[in-house]
Amino acid sequence: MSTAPARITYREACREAIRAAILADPRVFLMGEDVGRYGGCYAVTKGLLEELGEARIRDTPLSESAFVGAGIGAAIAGLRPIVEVMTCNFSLLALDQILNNAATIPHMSGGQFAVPLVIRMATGAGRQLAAQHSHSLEGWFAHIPGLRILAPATIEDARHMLAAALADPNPVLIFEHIMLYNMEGELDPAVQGVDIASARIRRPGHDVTLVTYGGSLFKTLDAAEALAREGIESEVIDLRVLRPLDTATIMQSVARTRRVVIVDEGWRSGSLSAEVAMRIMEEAFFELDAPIRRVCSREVPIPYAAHLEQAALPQPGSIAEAARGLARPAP
Amino acid sequence: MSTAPARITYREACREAIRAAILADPRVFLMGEDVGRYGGCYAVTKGLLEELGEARIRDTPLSESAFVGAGIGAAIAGLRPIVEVMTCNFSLLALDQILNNAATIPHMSGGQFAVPLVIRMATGAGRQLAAQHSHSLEGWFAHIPGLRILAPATIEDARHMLAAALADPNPVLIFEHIMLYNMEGELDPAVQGVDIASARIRRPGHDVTLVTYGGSLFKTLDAAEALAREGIESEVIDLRVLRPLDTATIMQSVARTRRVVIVDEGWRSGSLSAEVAMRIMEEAFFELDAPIRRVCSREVPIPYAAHLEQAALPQPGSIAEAARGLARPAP
Amino acid sequence: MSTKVHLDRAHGLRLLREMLRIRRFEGKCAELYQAQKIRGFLHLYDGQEAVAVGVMQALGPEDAVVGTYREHGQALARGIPMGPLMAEMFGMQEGVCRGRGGSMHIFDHGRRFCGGNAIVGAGLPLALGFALADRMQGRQAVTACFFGEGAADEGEFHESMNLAALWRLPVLFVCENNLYSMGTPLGIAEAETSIWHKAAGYRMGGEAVDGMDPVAVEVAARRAVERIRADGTPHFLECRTYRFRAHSMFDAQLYRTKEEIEAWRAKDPIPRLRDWMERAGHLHAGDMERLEAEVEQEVAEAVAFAEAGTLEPVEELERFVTMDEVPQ
Amino acid sequence: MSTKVHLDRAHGLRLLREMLRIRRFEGKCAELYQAQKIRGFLHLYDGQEAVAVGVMQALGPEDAVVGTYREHGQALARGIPMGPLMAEMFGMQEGVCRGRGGSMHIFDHGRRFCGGNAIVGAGLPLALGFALADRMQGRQAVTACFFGEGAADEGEFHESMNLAALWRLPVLFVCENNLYSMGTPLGIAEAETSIWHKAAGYRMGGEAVDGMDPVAVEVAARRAVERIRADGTPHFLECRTYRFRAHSMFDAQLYRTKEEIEAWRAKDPIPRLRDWMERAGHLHAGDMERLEAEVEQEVAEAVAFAEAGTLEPVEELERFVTMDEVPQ
Ligand SMILES: Cc1ncc(C[n+]2csc(CCOP(=O)(O)OP(=O)(O)O)c2C)c(N)n1
Ligand SMILES: Cc1ncc(C[n+]2csc(CCOP(=O)(O)OP(=O)(O)O)c2C)c(N)n1
Ligand SMILES: [Mg+2]
Ligand SMILES: [Mg+2]
Repeated sequence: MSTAPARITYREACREAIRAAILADPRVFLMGEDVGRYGGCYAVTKGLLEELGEARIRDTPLSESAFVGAGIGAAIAGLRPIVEVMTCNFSLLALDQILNNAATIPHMSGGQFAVPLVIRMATGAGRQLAAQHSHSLEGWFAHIPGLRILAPATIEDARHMLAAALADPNPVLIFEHIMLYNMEGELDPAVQGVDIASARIRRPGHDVTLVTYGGSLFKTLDAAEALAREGIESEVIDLRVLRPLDTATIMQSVARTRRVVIVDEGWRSGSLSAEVAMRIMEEAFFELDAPIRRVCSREVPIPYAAHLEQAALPQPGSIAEAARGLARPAP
Repeated sequence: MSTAPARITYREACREAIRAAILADPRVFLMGEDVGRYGGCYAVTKGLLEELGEARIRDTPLSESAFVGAGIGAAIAGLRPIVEVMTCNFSLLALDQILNNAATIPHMSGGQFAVPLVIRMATGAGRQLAAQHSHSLEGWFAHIPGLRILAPATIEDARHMLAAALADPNPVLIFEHIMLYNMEGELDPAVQGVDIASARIRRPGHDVTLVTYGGSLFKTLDAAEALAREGIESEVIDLRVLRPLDTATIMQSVARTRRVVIVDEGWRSGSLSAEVAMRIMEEAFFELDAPIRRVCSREVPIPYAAHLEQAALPQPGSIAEAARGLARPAP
Repeated sequence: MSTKVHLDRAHGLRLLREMLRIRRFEGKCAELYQAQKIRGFLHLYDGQEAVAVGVMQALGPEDAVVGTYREHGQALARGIPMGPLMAEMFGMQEGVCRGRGGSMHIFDHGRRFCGGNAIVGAGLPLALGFALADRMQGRQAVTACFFGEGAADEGEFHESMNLAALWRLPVLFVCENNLYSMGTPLGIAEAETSIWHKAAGYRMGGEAVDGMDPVAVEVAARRAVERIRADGTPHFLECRTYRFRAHSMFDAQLYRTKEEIEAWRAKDPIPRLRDWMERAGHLHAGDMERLEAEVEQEVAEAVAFAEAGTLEPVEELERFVTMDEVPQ
Repeated sequence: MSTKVHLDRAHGLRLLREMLRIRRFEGKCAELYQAQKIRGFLHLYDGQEAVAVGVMQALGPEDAVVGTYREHGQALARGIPMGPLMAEMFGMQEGVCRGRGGSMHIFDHGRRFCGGNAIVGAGLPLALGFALADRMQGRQAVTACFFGEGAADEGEFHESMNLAALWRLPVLFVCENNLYSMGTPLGIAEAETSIWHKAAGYRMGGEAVDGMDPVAVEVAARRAVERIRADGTPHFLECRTYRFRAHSMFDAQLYRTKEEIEAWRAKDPIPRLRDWMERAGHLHAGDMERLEAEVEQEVAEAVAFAEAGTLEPVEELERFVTMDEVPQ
């Protein structure tokens, strides 16, 4: 293995993660719609069927409930399935299995059965796929006890979170933002794994804390750059793990900056941003110098037209604007 | 019609609401599992099939997705269906139809089609029905733009919200808490209808605001009584409408009491309580004398054993305790 | 209306024109996609034209249609004008859905065209609802519900077929079996690959028809619609067809061979009908050229209409998230 | 194992005892429900005993079972001891699931009994997963998946049947057709009321069997399991049966007549097998009394076990929401 950092796309990182997991453990396999012959809706799994064979790369019928449920059963019975639900937009069809079986059986059985299952799905808007194909449901899924919810935003996380997820004895859902697949970057070969418990500070700062995750991370970093040019230094936290939340990292940052903006592509009402804000209120209320703000998606089915779609989503401009209002409070 | 207040159960109020709606408008009908011959899982619809006939009281197969979707189509095509999803525990099987069709088609079609549909379901825990039959998902549904979410807690609301919901050109979901069906009380015949837009103050007070809804209302009122005996006067707000939230009523109360406890039977993380708190932070941060607290369900699949189930749910004791901590802050 | 199709010159020209309109419209769409005028997912109907055109002949304005996400053909054949359709794909407010739906979400209230649905199988329950409403309100209408053979894998298919048969709802189920769902061949997705046989499992009448022949489709559809109107029971039509192009604009088609595509291209419904009409003496010299020119003109005007479109003001973004009234 | 059932004295007594254990256990449950020792939903298997008892004869310890929410009979016949089962219904930590599951959620890791599932139809996909895991790990095991005929309305049934047939998964589908789903008679819920015919729609073998006869069920189950082990393909068994009591403890049974119930009671599998054995000379004087006494004793001990149970400490409420390791 070369020690020079390799340039690689997020998509390739996802693929390599799957490939490596399957090669490393005979119990691991991938199943989902069009993961094999087609190579994956977002070309993540291209070539894997040829390399790994039909037993390990399984094309399923369009039957989200049945194959997610089969993944749960297979996990209980000793395998380590990676189930791909093509996009989170279709995950609603499998939600009963996820909530009422995967998330419930370990507790309800009194700890007799674990469900060591990984479910991957694409999430998010930005490609003009319109209302039924642009949901961001990861924050919503984070409401469900028993699940671990991951949102890899970096190439490193895309490459390494899967192995950690497979090692977890619990059902783990991984949400990959569709706008990240083409992102290219370097992967440090010295990093052999990542944790799936902690948030990470992606940019240090002391004036305001910007909390985000997934596809919004880079918009937030862009906003931070713009703010820096105006002399406002923001600290950017990538949650990475949406359930359970790593509140310690958030509280430490809040203690430093005393101001918070939360950026979340979910619809505003009832989004994860509200939970993060409430946790801060519960644990660090008296540290706050100003009310927490949030930048979320507008509460609309995401429209097809580009200008409307973009208007519906968090943007570097709106993020910077929210931070500016906080960091320089009106006199 | 008599003008004396009649004693009636919540269940009877629900039944009378359905009956009256069907008698009043030929476009209205009820469909769902076991609403006819069986008389409804919670006996709400007993006798209606005999009185109103098979065309208006329709027993469906166990096909939540198909009959909810059929309700959506029928609403679009001119009817005013009331669809009963027996309990919210089964609503996950119909969630795709609710989110991707009912909530989306009006906007996505550019306003060409409305979906004047009402979906009723039972919700909540308290009867030892265990993990798969004890969900409180109403707050979670309140994340979805395009829906109106109602939680009738009183007999009056149980009796009158349905008519208002049917008059709404949008999909309305009504959640009836299973612990309320046996509740008996008086129905004022002078009240001929209720709004489905506003929250209500169910008990005035000035020391602390307790915000709640649905099955938790009475636990909260009990807590308020206990607090009153200690000299703490709490104002109890019944949200009634979980989406869109009537924040004005909340903010007015907060301005008076400056302290808030939110009581919500949903699992704590990502529950509606977080959204309510965040709204208060956004609109009334500087009015708050103390961090908002919340009393929610513990983050577990609800267990069967009575003592564990009760330990998992908000209780008058835990509510009073939270309010006490706020209203009498540690010195 | 008779189930006999009198394939006279006028009717034949109509079928030809309708298919050609779809073919040329979509050819232009593909170009415009490359030119980035159209974005998002774009699924072409290329090859399947005989299905929508054949079925729509059997429907009147009182009937309803529920389409798929591969619905340009269904929409055009249903009579939605090309200009607003193209404008929709340009994301313009002059589009049928104000530019909010795009290619996958065409709706037309006046023509009772209810999607454009991008969730596979999710249109079937809607069709039941239309049929139920028509039935309960005493209308004789039929709802035609289009879906790909991939939708037959989904649980909603099963639930909907059962409910339609059980409640005797006036639905014409039109399965467009093009042998693939994305890159998954039928045999990899379904244990029983004869889709229309599934109807029998619900005691519903059904049949398979050559989906590359608009006349065959029309005959079958007319017969079915007539029966549905008469006795109210649903009917199932499996149209065996093929898409000549990729699933969407992002598909390298690794899952099928060039030879297979060529073999199906030989059954292209447009030249096939043209040749038949020629042989039958229904097609006169210059007819094809005139048709092509007229269609080209129509497409050009649609593009011009779309190009001249305007963007919905961002201030209207939240309009219609909830409705103030039910449109009549 | 042979598909021939040698109904000798020993085997006959075993079947009788197993059915009696279920019957008496549940009779006691009903009493204890009235006494409020058992709470929540309680669905009795009364009348259906021949199904679980018959099917379980065909399974070995390496096989797996997925049950319904009406699963006391399935659990007992699978060998889950009565004491922990009763303690579960008392909500005691000595229960099979520490009192967390109650009547609808019996699990037993050692016996590969995976629910007790209260979402109608939701067990079917789990069964596919068990079968897939066994197959991929080279085990010869079969998964028996129980469900009511009401589950056949659900989309998950369709998806699961297709996937099982398509992937040739070693699943024995056991449909307990008791003619009602809650208060809805079969004919009101399904267009095709012969459930086993549905299997053919997925090219899966299937058959109907008299579900009031444990021997008939056993014979059919043994034959099916043997075939599944041999060629790996799934099989469908519709067991025609009846529940003598209400759907649950909250059911006034307005939807069926006393006469219908009486007619089915005449087919009660317990007296039926008893009489047959008597006629065949397999049942000796005093056998029945001894059996009854033994079962009564077992039930009494189970109740005593449950009564002596203790409550899980509230501090453990959050234990196992997430697991620290995968139990082996
Ligand atoms: C419920 C659901 N699952 C998956 C998808 C992704 N998807 C889009 S099109 C398609 C294939 C559908 O095949 P078919 O129904 O045969 O229609 P065709 O594309 O052949 O017209 C898939 C899997 C989806 N849109 N909806
Ligand atoms: C998905 C779902 N819908 C509805 C219910 C409510 N429910 C509980 S039992 C039952 C009837 C099931 O009938 P059947 O499958 O025939 O089993 P049986 O009760 O006859 O054993 C219903 C509708 C449920 N538990 N799950
Ligand atoms: Mg197809
Ligand atoms: Mg039944």
